[in-house]
Amino acid sequence: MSKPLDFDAAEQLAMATGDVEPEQLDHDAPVSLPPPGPRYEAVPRAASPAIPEPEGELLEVSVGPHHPSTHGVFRMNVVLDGEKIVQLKPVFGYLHRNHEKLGEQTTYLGNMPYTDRLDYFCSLSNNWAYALAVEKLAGLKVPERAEYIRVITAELTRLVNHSSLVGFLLHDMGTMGTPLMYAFREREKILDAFEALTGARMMCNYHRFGGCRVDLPPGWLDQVRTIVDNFPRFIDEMERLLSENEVLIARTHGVGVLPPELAVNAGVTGPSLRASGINYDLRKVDRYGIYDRFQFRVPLGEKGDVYDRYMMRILEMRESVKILQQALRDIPEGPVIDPKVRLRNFTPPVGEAYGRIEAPKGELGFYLISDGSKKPYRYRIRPPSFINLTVLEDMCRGHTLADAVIILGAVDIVLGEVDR
Amino acid sequence: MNALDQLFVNLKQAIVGWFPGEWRLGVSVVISAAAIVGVYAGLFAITTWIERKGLGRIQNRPGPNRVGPFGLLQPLADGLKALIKEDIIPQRADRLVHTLAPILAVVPVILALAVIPVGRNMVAVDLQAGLIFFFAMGGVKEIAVFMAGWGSRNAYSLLGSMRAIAQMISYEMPLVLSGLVVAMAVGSLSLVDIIEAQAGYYGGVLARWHVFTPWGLAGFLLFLVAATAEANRTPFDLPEGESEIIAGHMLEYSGFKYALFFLGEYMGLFGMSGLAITLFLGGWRAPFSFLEWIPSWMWFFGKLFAFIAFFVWLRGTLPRLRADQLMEFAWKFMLPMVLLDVVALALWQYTAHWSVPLAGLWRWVLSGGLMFVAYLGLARLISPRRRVGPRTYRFAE
Amino acid sequence: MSATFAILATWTVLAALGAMALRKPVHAALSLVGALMGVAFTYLNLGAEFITAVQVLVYVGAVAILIVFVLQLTRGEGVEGESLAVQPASLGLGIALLVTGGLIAAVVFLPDWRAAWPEKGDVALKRLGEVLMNRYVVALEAIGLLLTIAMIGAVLIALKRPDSQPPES
Amino acid sequence: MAPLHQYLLLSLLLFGLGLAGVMTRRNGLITLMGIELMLNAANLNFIAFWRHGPNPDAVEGVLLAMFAIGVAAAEVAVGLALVIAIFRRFRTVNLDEVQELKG
Repeated sequence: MSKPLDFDAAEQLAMATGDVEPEQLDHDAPVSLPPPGPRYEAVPRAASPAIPEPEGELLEVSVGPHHPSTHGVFRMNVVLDGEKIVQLKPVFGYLHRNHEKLGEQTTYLGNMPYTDRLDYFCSLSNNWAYALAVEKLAGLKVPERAEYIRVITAELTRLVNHSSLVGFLLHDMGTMGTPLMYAFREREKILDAFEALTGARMMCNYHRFGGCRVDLPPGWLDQVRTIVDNFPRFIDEMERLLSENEVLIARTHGVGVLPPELAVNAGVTGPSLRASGINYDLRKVDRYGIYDRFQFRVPLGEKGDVYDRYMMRILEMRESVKILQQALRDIPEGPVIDPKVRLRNFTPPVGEAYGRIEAPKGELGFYLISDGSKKPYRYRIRPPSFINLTVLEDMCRGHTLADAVIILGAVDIVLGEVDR
Repeated sequence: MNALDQLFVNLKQAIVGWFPGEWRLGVSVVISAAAIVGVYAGLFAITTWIERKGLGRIQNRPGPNRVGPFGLLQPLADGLKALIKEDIIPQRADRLVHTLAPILAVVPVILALAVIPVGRNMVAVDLQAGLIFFFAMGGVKEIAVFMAGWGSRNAYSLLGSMRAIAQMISYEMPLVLSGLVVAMAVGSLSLVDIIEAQAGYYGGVLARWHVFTPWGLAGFLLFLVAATAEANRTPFDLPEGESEIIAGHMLEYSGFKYALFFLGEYMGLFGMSGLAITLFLGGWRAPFSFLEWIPSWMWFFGKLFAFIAFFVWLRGTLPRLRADQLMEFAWKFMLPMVLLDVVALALWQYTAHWSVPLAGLWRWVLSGGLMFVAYLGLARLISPRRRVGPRTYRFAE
Repeated sequence: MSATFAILATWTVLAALGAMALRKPVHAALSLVGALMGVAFTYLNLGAEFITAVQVLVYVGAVAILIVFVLQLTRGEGVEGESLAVQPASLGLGIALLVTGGLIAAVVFLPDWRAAWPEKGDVALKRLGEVLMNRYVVALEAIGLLLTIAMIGAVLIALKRPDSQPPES
Repeated sequence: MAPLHQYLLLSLLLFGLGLAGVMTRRNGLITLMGIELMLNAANLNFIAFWRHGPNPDAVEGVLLAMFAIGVAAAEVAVGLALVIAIFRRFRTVNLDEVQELKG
């Protein structure tokens, strides 16, 4: 620890500089509760069952770190009895970049580009979650137009993520990349829009505390409208190709079932949780941003297997298109950033804040403690990929190695976020 | 026309004729062997290009387009790369077994290709038991796969080779049996005789291929599925399932040895396609009587390219099955279907001399109906949908 | 002695020697494959191409594969120790040598084996089939039955029983 | 084609090697392989006698070889199943160590 935490001193300092008013420290504000539903009691995680007497000898295989289907440098130490998995131990950290410590060494603004690199498929969602945390910390208000832009970019990101995920999942099943290439064709169009807006295709670095960096370029909304209007056609195409495919059904039905109790207890979020039938979507729960203005539904699975997780992605893409159409219709004119925010010398008041959004992979949260200086005192991320990965062994045990690959594929991880 | 048809036969005879009497047999053998190796190796090069281009078209991308016009010289570049790449033998590998495996993967396949007639009078070896010989050589390939997997001393390799062998053994049964159905119908195991039996035309137009009979159609489809599995093509490409066991038994190979495995794989594919053509699609015969002017070898290779295109299409479209589903499919669907196909053939032959009105139609109904009903029943039995049923999704507002 | 036969015989005997003498069971099994292939090509040399194909199909394609599969299943990789089935080793070898020597002597010293019978053409497969389906149909069916029984028996023997526990020692 | 007695000698050598293997090796699998070699030697005899026999129409040699191959296949299946069962029970395939007769 570099220096002792002295809230009082820091708070006084912040108030003396006149940056914020004290009542904006709203970290004690009530958070909305999860919707009513079955109450899930915390049960201790079952100990790994004893390995049964094997047919032959147990075979220990190290899947990764340079295995083609671990989605990056990730390793699974798998113990196989024949082809059946009796034990699976995920090993990660190959891509560890000291992200959280880096965040504590840079200014609040300087940390924004780093968040792009977390889940590099969804940089705009990361930006938003971080901006939300800082805004909560400093009590900033976001202009209306900026909120709309945020929703549009975040939902476009969701489209990018989900369509690519379906492609990758099918690639793991051995389709030689055909669905992946179809997904990438759509992704390219969206990335073109991102490039027009932010100047970068993947590392967008666009959202700011109190709004967005720049206003939309002329014609951008029309460009996005075209993409969004054509997107359902792509989803239909994908579904015609895949959803009824005998082989896909055979491979995914009943594979990697995640029971709802386990999902809740392990803190799984996002499509994986909803595939297990639990109605928990932060867009509905927190209603952060302006999500309460849009009409959309949250799809829920019934079995919690890989097929449900696949279908969640497809159905969520359809809902995202609905949100996008509404947002594109309603977006007002106006400023895109609160002119009072001093981004360069940004100094939030002493306090702590946790900002979370429904990222495409699940609940992405940023937790910040400010000691009133220009750098966060503590900077912590709740990465959805990492936490969703913790149930990997429970889902894989008893299945074959080939199933483990698609179960991992359906969890949807990006190693940049898992290892940080 | 006839000169073009017999061009290669006459050419070979002319060359053989230059040599003194006692040399002629040897020269003839050498020419045939060189022709088989050369033609099929050339076909291998073209096929890799077709495959990559075709997959590219299916996936909205251009495919190879840098080396030569339309990327046509890509196989050459690939071959050169394979030749000059370092040949790595893992330290703990069994050197002899590891080195012999790729050779053994290619040799039996070439031997098997020798019995397939590629045109009128164009067959390297006309064995009496050509069909059985072909299947026997397919069996030798399994040893090569085992040697590659075991000799590399790698868990993935071993796993992959065991998978591959289990798959090949399981699908050998329906493959051999569906081939033997044709042998039963023809009454000969010689591939030349089998093509001979498909001479003539229905109504003077449509060729009398076996595929145009109910048992032949069923046999052809079953053979095609089994051949896909035997040649390790999608959706049965588990032995080299890239996303699961990387390259299976070929994992520890590099450079030219790896290329040899691929040569073996593709030649196996040509062999399987060639056999399917010979057994069910009339070999080198034209489909319609008015197309007879096209040389016979062109017909054979035309059909072969059609098969290659079909396999490329499959590869670009279908996901891969899982090992246990693959086995289930082989034993619960393929095997009973093939056995029933024997019955269908018996019905067809038994009713050959019926003298009831509409006898032809009745034969079709009997023989084809049997296969169709069996298909419906068995397909329902193994369909994954029977087990899971349709899914409905709830939506929370 | 023709050159072809000399090569084939040397190959077959060396491979068979390897199959019996190599220490690692997998090497022995692969060597056995070589010996079986050698025998198959000897059949071809004798003009029995159908039997050649059947030999390769059954022995190389099925029997050898089955053996290597069981080798993998039982992990029979260990190098053998000194203990032998017949003690001492020389006794077993002696018996084998005695039997082989006696038979070789019989072949060499009985002149009948060298009688020059007329050459003949290959057997027609059709005729083989006819004989098989007429005169020897009972034997054929018996073989089929035997194979079925053997298959069912093998599955039953190899089936894992839940109560089978290794004995306490 | 070589004279008959050369084939017989080759077959005898194979038989002797198989016998020696069965006698001296203690690995159950190698014993099975020795038996296979002996069966092959017998088959070689059948074919050699058929080829060199006086009756040009006889096919019995080939038939006998076929039947022998069929029987050998059955024998291998059962033998290997036994090896697996023995391995399950005793965790070894060495015939020496399998000396219990009870259960």
